[in-house]
Amino acid sequence: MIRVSADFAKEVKKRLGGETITNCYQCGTCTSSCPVARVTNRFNPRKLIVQSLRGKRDDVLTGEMIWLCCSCFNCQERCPQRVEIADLIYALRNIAISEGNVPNIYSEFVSALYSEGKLVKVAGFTEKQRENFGLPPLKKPDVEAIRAILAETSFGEVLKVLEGKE
Amino acid sequence: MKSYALFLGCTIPARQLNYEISARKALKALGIDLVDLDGMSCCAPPPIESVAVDASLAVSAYNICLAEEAGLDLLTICSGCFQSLARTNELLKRNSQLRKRVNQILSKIGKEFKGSIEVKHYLKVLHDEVGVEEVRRNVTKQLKNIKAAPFYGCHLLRPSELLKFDDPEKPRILDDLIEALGAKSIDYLDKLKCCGGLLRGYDDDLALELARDKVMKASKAGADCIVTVCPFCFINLDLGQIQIARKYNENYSLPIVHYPELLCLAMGVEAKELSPRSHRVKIDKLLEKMV
Amino acid sequence: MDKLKIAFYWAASCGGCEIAVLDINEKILDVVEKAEIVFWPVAIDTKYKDVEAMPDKSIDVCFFNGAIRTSENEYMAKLLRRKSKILIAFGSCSNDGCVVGLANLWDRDTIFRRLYIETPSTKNPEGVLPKTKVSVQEGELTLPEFYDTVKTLDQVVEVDYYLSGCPPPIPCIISAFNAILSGNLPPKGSSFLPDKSVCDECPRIKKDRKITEIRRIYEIEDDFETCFWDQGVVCMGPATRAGCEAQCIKANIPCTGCGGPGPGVKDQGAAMMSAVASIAPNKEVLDEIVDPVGTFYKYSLARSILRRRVLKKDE
Amino acid sequence: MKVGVFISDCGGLVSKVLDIGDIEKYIRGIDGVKLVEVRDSFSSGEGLERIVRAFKERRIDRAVVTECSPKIAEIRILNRLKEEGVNPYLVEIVDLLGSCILPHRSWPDKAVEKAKVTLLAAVERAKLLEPIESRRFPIEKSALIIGGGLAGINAAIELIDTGFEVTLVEREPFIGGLAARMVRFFPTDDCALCVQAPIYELKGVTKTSRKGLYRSGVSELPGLNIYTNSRVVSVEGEPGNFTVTIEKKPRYVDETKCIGCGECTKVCPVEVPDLFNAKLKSRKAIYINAPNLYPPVYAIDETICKFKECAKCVEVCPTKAIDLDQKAETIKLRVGAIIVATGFEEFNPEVIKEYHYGEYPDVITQSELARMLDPFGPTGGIPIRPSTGEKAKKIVMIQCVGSRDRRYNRYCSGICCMIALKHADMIKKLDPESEVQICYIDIRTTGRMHEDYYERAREQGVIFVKGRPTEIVLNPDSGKPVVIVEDGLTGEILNLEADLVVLSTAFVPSSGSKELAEILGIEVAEDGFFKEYNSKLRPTETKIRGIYICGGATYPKDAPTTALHASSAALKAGKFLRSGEITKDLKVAVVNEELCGDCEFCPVVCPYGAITTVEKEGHVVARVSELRCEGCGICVGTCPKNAIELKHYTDDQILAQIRALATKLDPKEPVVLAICCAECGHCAIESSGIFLIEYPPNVRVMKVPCAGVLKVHHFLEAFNAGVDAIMVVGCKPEGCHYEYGSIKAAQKVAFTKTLLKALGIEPERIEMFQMVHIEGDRFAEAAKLMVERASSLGSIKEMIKI
Repeated sequence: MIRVSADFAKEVKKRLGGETITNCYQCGTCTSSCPVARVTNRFNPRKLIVQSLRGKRDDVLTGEMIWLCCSCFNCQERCPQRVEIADLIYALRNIAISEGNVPNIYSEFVSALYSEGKLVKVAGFTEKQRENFGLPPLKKPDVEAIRAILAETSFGEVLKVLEGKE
Repeated sequence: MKSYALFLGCTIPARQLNYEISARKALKALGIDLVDLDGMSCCAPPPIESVAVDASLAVSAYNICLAEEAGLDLLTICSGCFQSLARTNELLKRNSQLRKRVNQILSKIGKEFKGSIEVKHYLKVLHDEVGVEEVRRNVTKQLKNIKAAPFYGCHLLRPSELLKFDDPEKPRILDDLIEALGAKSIDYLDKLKCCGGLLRGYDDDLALELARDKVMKASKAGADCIVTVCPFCFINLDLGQIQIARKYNENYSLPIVHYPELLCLAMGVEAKELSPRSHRVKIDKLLEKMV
Repeated sequence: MDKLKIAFYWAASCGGCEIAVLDINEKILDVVEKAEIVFWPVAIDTKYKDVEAMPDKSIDVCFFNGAIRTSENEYMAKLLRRKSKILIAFGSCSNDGCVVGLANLWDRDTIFRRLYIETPSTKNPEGVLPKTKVSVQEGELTLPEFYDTVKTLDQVVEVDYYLSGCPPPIPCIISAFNAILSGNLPPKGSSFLPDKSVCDECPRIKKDRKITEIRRIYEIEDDFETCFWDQGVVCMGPATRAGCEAQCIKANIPCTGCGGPGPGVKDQGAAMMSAVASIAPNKEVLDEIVDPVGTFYKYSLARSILRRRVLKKDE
Repeated sequence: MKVGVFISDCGGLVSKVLDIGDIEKYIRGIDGVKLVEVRDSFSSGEGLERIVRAFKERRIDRAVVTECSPKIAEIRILNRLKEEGVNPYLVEIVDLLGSCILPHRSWPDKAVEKAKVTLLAAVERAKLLEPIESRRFPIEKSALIIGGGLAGINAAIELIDTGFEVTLVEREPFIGGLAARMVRFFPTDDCALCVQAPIYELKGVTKTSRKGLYRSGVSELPGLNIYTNSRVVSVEGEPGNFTVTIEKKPRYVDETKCIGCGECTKVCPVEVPDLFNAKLKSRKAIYINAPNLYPPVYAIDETICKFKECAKCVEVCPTKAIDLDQKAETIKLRVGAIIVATGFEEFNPEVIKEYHYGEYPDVITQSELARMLDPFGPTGGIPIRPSTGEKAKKIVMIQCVGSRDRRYNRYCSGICCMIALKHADMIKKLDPESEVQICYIDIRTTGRMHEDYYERAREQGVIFVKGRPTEIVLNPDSGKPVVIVEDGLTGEILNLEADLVVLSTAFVPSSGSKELAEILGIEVAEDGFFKEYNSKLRPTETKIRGIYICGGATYPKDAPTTALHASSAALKAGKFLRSGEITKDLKVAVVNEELCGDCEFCPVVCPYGAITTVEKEGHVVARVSELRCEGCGICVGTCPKNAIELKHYTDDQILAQIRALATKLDPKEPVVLAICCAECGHCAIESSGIFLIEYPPNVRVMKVPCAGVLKVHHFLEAFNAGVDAIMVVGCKPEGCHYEYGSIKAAQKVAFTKTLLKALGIEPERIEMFQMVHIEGDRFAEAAKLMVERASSLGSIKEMIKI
């Protein structure tokens, strides 16, 4: 028997970015706005929301759907009920990651930001090239400050989750 | 002329020297002074928001604090950085509860978001502050033969309520700036649709499929190049074409150029000064057409 | 005819009211011509014992400023009451308690602790606090008792006339002197301030009376002519007795209420609270008022209806 | 002052529980009580006559009467006294059964005490009661109707039938409104113009005959005066006596001379797109929207006419009806009642840029499609592609364009589903081969025979796609619009290419509604439509007596509902006018001009616009309209100068009652004062008694008209008098009978809490409760809570005896 419940929607609604989930009345504007949904039926924002609203927590958090949003905000722009869909998907990803469901590329982002204070490392070769083209030397981020900030946020817990995985 | 704190971000200085060089040159020539501040970090874009929204807001706000301390408005080149920073800036200005929450985090390192500066994308500065006419006046080499397909990307325009860059459904800024160079800005189907760049790394095939759609539609409309303003659009459409050729056996060879590159060329800068090797799709055909 | 005998006294107050007496300028000459000042500690050398020696009701008029904070204040209030035919509560402190009265939000112990121990500039490692009696080699030193509660003058003795303000407005002082010198006095219990509210004297214009937010004075760009309330700034004018000719407002500062409750109003703070709670569209707007009690009862807490919670050890 | 107290035993019900003798003894001891009587009943027969005689013969000045079922008893007693010339406001009625017996059966001893104190309070209040006079205000027996659409015309006909003169003002040169453009009306597919026509009997014309607006003879209705091209610019005066100023713009054609021959248009050289016909054809500067509209005479569009430079029409007019020198006129008239029937209009979908309305010619709205479907319209009843003029074979409709959309209008416009279905049906009937696809979110067909349209559409092969399209693009190859939509039922994204895309747009308030509301002193709701006095039971009344609203002015409506609504408004207006005068007890707010001056807070808070300000001896003082004042006292609860009082609930009366109720007969028992509004608050308290729900007798109840009348100092005085805890019981904020009195009261309670806290007194001693009238159980719970609190916090007397 399939159990339907509003618990998950309530949980999402409490999170940063997830506040507007219950505005949704399933008109599908998001899906027809979505460039990804136009090329594949693996992603459908309307379905993602209805699954969340029905309480299919596991399906949502362990499925691939939440990772297929390309963050173009077209759905959010056009939603007649002002559901902040892209933000909502970030909120869902936040929950998934905090529970250990972390795609590889995201673990890379996490460690890059934590270790470098930036997402992309500048290669020595590039530094040389920059000099050749007369670009100023790159200023370095304050990694300690970034780490101090991250420790105060839920990012800190994600780091623990990732350590546990290793 | 006005000074801005330059926010370079992560990708451009590491991977797209063509963008950084041309942007610095063009903006300087048009009288905009760029200041490189110490300590600027990552803008905390969607990949970080996906991990922890609160962390993204806080890191993004941290960068804004640095500019606030310097008393300068922030200018971004990358659209991703623009979206992260401008959105955070606007959200925190509007929502006092959120601001409180973020400032609580920032207080640990002695910073406070005050809401005293603006975050701007250089296109807007060129359009509104320098002015289209001034850009036109600086053009020494009219790009008359070029049919350029402007590509705004997503993070310049949306969410429009917070970014307030241009009309999200009918933007004109990039079109106007292209036409200021004497080139023709062409319309093409799904002009405002996403290139799929952010799917790279999670699902490259899907990212490629979206890029292919984009390149195909621009080509079909007769474009000589696609003009981008975002490093991710650039990678997905430029490098993407090499991969498309491999995967679909389709060869578009459609040059992808960042707007400042076009601008520099129109102002008479030599192509070789602009790191032409940063392009995977050769731009020679485009350069030839300019003469 | 004998000259009128006049006394001035200064209880718990800042002393500004004493200065205000001199602000009547050349009018003072008329006063001196017709009156003799028999007691005025700030200006002439008379001692308490001189007053004690005077026959009862020998002073014609006593201007009493300051609230009743200590046993000394209370003693002098009672003494002067006995010696005076007419006792006038002079200034906001004696009328309504004024800023001194705001101390009723705390008790003596808290005040002493804060004042003599906790303030950053204080160095008092032994924690010495004022006492009413201290024995030293030379003998016993005494201080008046500091009460827990500040009272208005009329909460201690009967008052004949009221002349409020912080300090009292000059024209009202002049009209009080005129009335006294001419013997043409109003009924007992009257105020020498007019029976109007500050709004009646305020030159500002009402424009859009829909209040949507409450702002502090530094948060607005004042246009110098629109009513402060229309600009979302709290102004006590409506509930405050006039006479000041809206001096503060003319200097572009909202009224803070020193005239005390307007005619027909018993509790100034409560009256203004009712008004503000009614014109505010919602609770959020009300919450923007940082310190409602300090805002609405700046001058009148000591004479408010409930005054304060009584303290077991008090009197 | 001599007070008589009349205690009814209610047929033995009271004495069964309470010791009446003990109560009587106590009452006799109250200062001012000169007479106490106890009987079975005082609401009829001998009992009632005894009260009359007490006033007449024993010369009492005031009376306190206890009765059960107070409402009915009150009416009987007061009516009888009125007959005898005793002012009913001198009598205070107490319901001992409901207030002291039913809810306190378990505590008879304590109930006796509560009864004593309740009567003491009634006596103390009675001593201060003043007679209140009743006044008559005459009513002008005529009405103004603003708006000449379906609602306005229907209301006018009804009012005229009732026997009143009606002036109808229409801002367009022709009446008929939006409905005139809609071709046919569901649910019977009648011709829109006929439906609007009056139905009345004349020789040869039966009662059901309808022949279009003009030929039906609307102009011949006796007592109807129609001003077209006109606007109401100001309304002054009081209910029953409004002075209306109307500005009539020049038509430049004499309505009495023009015979509608149309010779003028033939020579007129100025041509513009015809907006009435969705720009599908053009019209001249001198024009008529449709020949069967009223008035059937031409009008000149002054924004484009070349006037004297041309004047060709003047020459050709056979009746010399054209007068290019016509000037605007100002008309002043006096009416007793006003009906607002300004209707609604189509939302302009241009702002939804992704639909490209106004940019792609083949994207139109439903009202534009309606013009195409009119057999006498610009395309002869055929839907076409405006870009090419060819017949549209494939039509896609999009529902909810601008409605149910938080960016534009949150509400459902209600009728757009039916309009789309009606048009789909017409298209299918015209040509079964044409394709119609409707993109919808939910189809809403509430109303008799409405679902039939949905069924019929499915039978006819109309395709329903459940989804809201994201955008319309232009196919570069075919040049046709393509609607991109997710089919929510299959999950596929469809590209629907069409000849014609029709937007079912939202309907929004007529432009100028806000300005008109301001002129009339009535309100518009958040959605911009006119606000009803009570959307459930008084849907055509406004806060101001004598001003009514109907039709689409309050919300988009279909024809049947509009007709119903118009009749209701006409009935209400007719009833009001027929009475000829308003008789009103002046239980209103009264300004003390000595104290009042220059703060102007009360006009802002009055929900009825009853307070204006006037200049008096250099000061601005408040003035209350006795007619408009509803007696809530919110102004009183606001006035920082105590300069405005509510008659029958003056500050002295309220305070006397509070102080009496604070009396502690048993010093050990806490006293809780419940001050309730006379609406839901009091009903909730009463209903706890009626439903036999008990609450502690420590709770003493007093009633004020609206909690908004209360002031912070009332609460402080209550504490000062020894009340240990206060509960203010008002209506739910959204259901307050005086708009927002309950909210204001809650805000005052909140401030009082802040003050108490600062003074070192527990803020929990005062609480605001907001409930609906049936929540007796909630009241009982609240009462228990407050009594428990008062007990545990201890006596307040100990805390404030400075």
